[in-house]
Amino acid sequence: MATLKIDDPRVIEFDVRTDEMLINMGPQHPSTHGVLRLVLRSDGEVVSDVEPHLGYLHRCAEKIGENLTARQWIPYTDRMDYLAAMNMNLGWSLVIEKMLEYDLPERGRHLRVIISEMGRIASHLVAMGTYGLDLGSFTPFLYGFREREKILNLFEEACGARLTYSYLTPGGATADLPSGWTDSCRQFLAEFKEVIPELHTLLTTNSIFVSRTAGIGVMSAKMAIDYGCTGPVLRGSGVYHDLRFHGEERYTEMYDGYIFDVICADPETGKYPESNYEFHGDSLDYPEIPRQAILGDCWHRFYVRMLEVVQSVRLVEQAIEKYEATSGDWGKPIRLIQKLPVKEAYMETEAPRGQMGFYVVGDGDSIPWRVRARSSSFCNLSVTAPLCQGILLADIPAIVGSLDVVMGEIDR
Amino acid sequence: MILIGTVSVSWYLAVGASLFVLGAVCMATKRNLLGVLMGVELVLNGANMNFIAFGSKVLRPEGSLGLDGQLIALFVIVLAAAEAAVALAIALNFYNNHNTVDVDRANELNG
Amino acid sequence: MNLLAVAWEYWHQSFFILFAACAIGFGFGVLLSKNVVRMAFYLVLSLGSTAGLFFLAGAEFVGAMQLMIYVGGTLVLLIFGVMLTAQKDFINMDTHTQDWILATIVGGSLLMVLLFAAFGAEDWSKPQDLTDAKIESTKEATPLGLALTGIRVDTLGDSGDAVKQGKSGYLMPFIIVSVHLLVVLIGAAYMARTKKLSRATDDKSSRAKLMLFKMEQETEQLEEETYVVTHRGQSALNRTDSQDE
Amino acid sequence: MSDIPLVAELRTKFGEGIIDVNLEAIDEWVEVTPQVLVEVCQFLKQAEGFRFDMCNSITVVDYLHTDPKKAAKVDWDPHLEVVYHLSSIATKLTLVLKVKIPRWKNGVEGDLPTVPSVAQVWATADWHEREAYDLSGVNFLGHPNLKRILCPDDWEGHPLRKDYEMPMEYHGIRNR
Amino acid sequence: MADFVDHILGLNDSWFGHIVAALVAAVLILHVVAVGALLFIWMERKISGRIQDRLGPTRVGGKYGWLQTLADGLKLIAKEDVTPDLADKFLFKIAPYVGLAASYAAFIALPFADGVVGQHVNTAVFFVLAVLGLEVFSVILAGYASGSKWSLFGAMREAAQVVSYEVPLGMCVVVPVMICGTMNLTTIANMQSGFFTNWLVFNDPFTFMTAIIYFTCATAGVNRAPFDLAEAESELVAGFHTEYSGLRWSLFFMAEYSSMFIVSALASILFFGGPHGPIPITEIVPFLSSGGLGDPAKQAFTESEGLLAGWDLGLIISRIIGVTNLLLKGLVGVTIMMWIRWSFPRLRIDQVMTMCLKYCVPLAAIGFLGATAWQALDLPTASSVIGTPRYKHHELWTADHNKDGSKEETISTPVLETPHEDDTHAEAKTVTENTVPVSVLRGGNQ
Repeated sequence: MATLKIDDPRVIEFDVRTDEMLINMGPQHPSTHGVLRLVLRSDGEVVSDVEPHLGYLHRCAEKIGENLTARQWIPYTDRMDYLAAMNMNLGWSLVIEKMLEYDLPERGRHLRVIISEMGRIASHLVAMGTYGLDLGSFTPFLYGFREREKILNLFEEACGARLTYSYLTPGGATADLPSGWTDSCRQFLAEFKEVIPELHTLLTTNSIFVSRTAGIGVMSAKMAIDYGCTGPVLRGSGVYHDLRFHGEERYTEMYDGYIFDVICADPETGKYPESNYEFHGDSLDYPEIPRQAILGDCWHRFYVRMLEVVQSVRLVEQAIEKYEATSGDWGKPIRLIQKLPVKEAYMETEAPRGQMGFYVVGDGDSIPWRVRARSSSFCNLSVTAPLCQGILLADIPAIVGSLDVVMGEIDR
Repeated sequence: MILIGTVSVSWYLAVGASLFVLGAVCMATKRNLLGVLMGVELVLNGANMNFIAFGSKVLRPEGSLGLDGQLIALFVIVLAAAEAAVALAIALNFYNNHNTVDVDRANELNG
Repeated sequence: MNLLAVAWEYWHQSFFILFAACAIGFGFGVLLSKNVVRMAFYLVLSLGSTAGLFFLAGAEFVGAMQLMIYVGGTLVLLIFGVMLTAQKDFINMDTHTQDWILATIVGGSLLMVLLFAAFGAEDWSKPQDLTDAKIESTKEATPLGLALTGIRVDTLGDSGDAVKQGKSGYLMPFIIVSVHLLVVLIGAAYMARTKKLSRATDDKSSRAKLMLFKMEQETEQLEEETYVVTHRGQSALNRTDSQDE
Repeated sequence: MSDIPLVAELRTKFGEGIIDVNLEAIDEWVEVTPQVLVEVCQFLKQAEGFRFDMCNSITVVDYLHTDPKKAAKVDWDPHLEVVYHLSSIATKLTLVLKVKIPRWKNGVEGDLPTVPSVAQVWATADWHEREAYDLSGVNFLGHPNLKRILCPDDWEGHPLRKDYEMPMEYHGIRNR
Repeated sequence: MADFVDHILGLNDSWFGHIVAALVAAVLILHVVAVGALLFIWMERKISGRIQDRLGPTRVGGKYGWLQTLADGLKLIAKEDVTPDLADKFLFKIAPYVGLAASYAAFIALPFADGVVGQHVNTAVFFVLAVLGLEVFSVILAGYASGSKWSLFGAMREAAQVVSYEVPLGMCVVVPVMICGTMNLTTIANMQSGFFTNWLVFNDPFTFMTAIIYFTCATAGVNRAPFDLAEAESELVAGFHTEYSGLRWSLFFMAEYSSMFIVSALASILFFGGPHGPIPITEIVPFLSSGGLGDPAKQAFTESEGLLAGWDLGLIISRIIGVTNLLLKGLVGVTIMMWIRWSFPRLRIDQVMTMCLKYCVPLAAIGFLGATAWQALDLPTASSVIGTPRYKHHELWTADHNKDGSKEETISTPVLETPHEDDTHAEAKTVTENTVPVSVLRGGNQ
């Protein structure tokens, strides 16, 4: 950074002299998601730099992974991103199946698409609710959770749990979907389609929400990739990268035959792909982008999440038809003490918050030699320091909220 | 409750005078720059009291200043606001450059 | 019972004593308290009670004006100044004893002279008949407003020539004061800002960083690579012959 | 072996820096010597046809059998492996880089082995390397501020090491 | 009222009568504040519940949970009043009382119906605004006295916001004062009696705009809804009243709710006809219309004959209808504020400031200029087009007034004539040539 001489003409005059102070935001601050501690250097209004402190929720799940067999470690993956536990289980199951070259029956594949996309909807609803809470409006939080409760009821019917499911295991799922589940799921989707425009009016097109988020925390595509951001945070900056489309063979074959589009603005035109999907009668026309929103700011990240929910609804509808068309074995879980070959495998899946990677090194025994979980929020959070330079104190919750971080996943 | 007879102009003058003196003493003794400013405010209010006393028809129905008293009081209030703004600007400027508000230490004339 | 009844007829007098006691009492509070924030608060109460005295003297408009402009505006400004400067050792600054003795002597004598003058003049202390009806009738808001705009409605009938036409209003001073206020406030705002960099933190202070951060952003041209891709990702190593399938 | 375009380019550019290429593994990987690691990474990031601009994760695998019986059966001697998973947004390709380093610096217990840091190449490596240093005890040379990220700053030992002993108590709190 | 008490106790004009009269008025107003706060807290929970698609309190005291506020109150009273050791004890304790006193004092000059007002203050509007301005001191003192830098931030921010929003608030209030020619709230309310087109809000497009701006600035001045920076939980952990707990904290809330009510009551008096409903029941129903508006004889409380002088039932009922009318309008205003609070996120401090300086002040200025032009050019207003006859006062300052020195202005007979047809100053012509034909609309003899 160029050093600043006193008589440098570019020196901007300051108003009344204020002393810099170190302010602790967290770890139990209401607006930081979970136990994140931000040490701010600020003079009261303008924050000069932010340093996140992690590790308050660190349980060293990777060390425990070295003493448990593959299926025994599933409950630990639930507790990483506890708002989208289904997608975590999916990631771990796929890595083990990749290692064992285990192929999943057709019905199991469609079951996994239904469950992971429903998990994505539930997680994005929480993201929207907490972001509204950060900016001071309490109502979206309750609207989001009202819908999420319905999804949790469906999950409870399927696997008995409401938060940490351990439902998708290596080899398929612990149990098949109960009869009648798909009908209640269709009914939920029908109701949910009415609510989505309501959620948009609540926050997305709300003029105060736009003035609080548009143009704040702008992150260029190059910076997003450099800091390893993935998922809605990356696509919010206009990078066309979605693992469901561009992921590994074994993961993308799960989505074979499904029609859905990747929500990402085209960097030149800044336009999002048209929603040609017919949606409860009239096609849901996405709310248009406000004037002051710049590609890569908080508003776009939030907007990408809201549109992804529509795509997930579309996916689940198709998956239900495909699931009901198939019958028979839905993919029973592998044996508890399944021996792992002396190999290693790394697999990333598109979790709601970004790319969740699992790396397994086997040594012939049923207990893996080394287990590693690459968390998406870990990299997304690393962007706060450069983004939060020289902003106002009130913008910090806006930026951290738009990154939608979950501490369980970061601290593992 | 002593009987001071009806409230007359001289009582208002007495209150005005005491406020005036309080303000003057406060200006003299306070070491904090802002304390001096507060003294000035008290002095101005003392003066206002006299204007209102002479100008009020209640206290002196005949021969009173009439509306002039109150008008001048209005002008005093407005100008006091302006004066306070300038005085505070000087005080903050002084605080920022010399890092102190102590009146005794303000002896150099520069900066 | 009768004596008290008589005394109470002059409620005007009792309220006067109440407000006067508040004004002078809190005035002393300002004088004696060491903590500058307490001084500010006592000043607010003292000026509030003087506003009460103005109401009692029938000057309603000036009383409300005092409450709003003086207490609500000037003293808020003063308290802002107090808040910004009252750090650590500047809050309690007690004065030296010899200043006190000197000040009380001079002040006391000045007070005696003034009180003597106040009560000396016979014309000023003539008791008036202060029944309720009298208070009600003095409504001057409108004449006051008109006087400011130049038409002296209340002195219409007086004999003096200029006064007769009611033209001796206060239009000129009214305009001068408004322009004066404008100039003063702009000057004060200009003077209040600090010219130099905040010394405490040199170039690491937040505003300096903000400035540099913005400069860097413009200079560093972000080369936008377009990331439009067709085929699926797979390991780079197992592609044998041509680059793209 | 050398007919794969990427490996051919790497060989021509870095010669014996590239130790071996394993194609039979599920995820093919390239092993590289620590000295030449940073140049390889820079090359991979700018290489025209590949452009690995995202470093997905940096993992440290500790190869050490604590009980002698198993140690005898295994053909490798105790060492650490730093595994870099790279991927490219532009060309949607993935690659695994490996660097083998001794468990302790020139055999002295307690001295952390060193690997040059790639934080200058990818900004995300900054936090990944701090976590690797914190949990597995690898000293990354040239890292901007290498200090613990997950464990408390005054924690001794590196939990993910195979021979790690949990301290009896930490600040008066009994651990075991 | 005082004489009514004397009448019962057989004393003549005793001091006891005066005190009882004052007490009755004070307690009545206290009820409006206390019961109002109770009601508003319950309303806030119910309305926020409805907005968020849930029920709100339903268990405490019956189906609608209307005892919920009592439960809150008991809880708050039971809580221990903690004073942080860093705090400046005296200021810390006195801050909430300053806030409550300020917002309570404003009720003195607020007329609930034609004659039902605490104290006839000729400059009532100015007085209410001045007293509301004092509330900022309680915030500053609370912030400073709590000792912690968090609450100091909150206090400084809010003080800056409240002080800067007083400017547009003052400018918006000047418009109705200018149209009615007087600052006396009772007269302004009486001017809007009759059909609702007489309301000032429909007077001309500029006053309509000013009414909206007034309401926004009032919400900001009272620190509610999108402007409530002080308790921005997400950043500064409940702003200036972080350190307060128990009864003191509830006093802050009481002050906030009572100033919310005053501001919306003021809005309804200035723009929405105050005690006069959309359909003038008191004028239509012959039985009730015995009490002419603004007639000095028919004033309540402070006047000599007193409210229940001749047991004029019609007068009493029309006053009661007026009071309920105003309370309902105040309630509607408060509901709108709560409605806004639960559906909008919060603004940043600099956005609040820019909104004040860049939007509210210029718009208020335009409103003011427009309304003046509309009056000066005498363009058709809603009441002149389809208005029903309304109370019209007329202030005349002529030379002969001052000759007898008794300053008895001619009381313009409060006859209801349609405006603008007597603009020829009929009376003025007969007066001597040194009359200053200043036709200034002035209230009756209050």
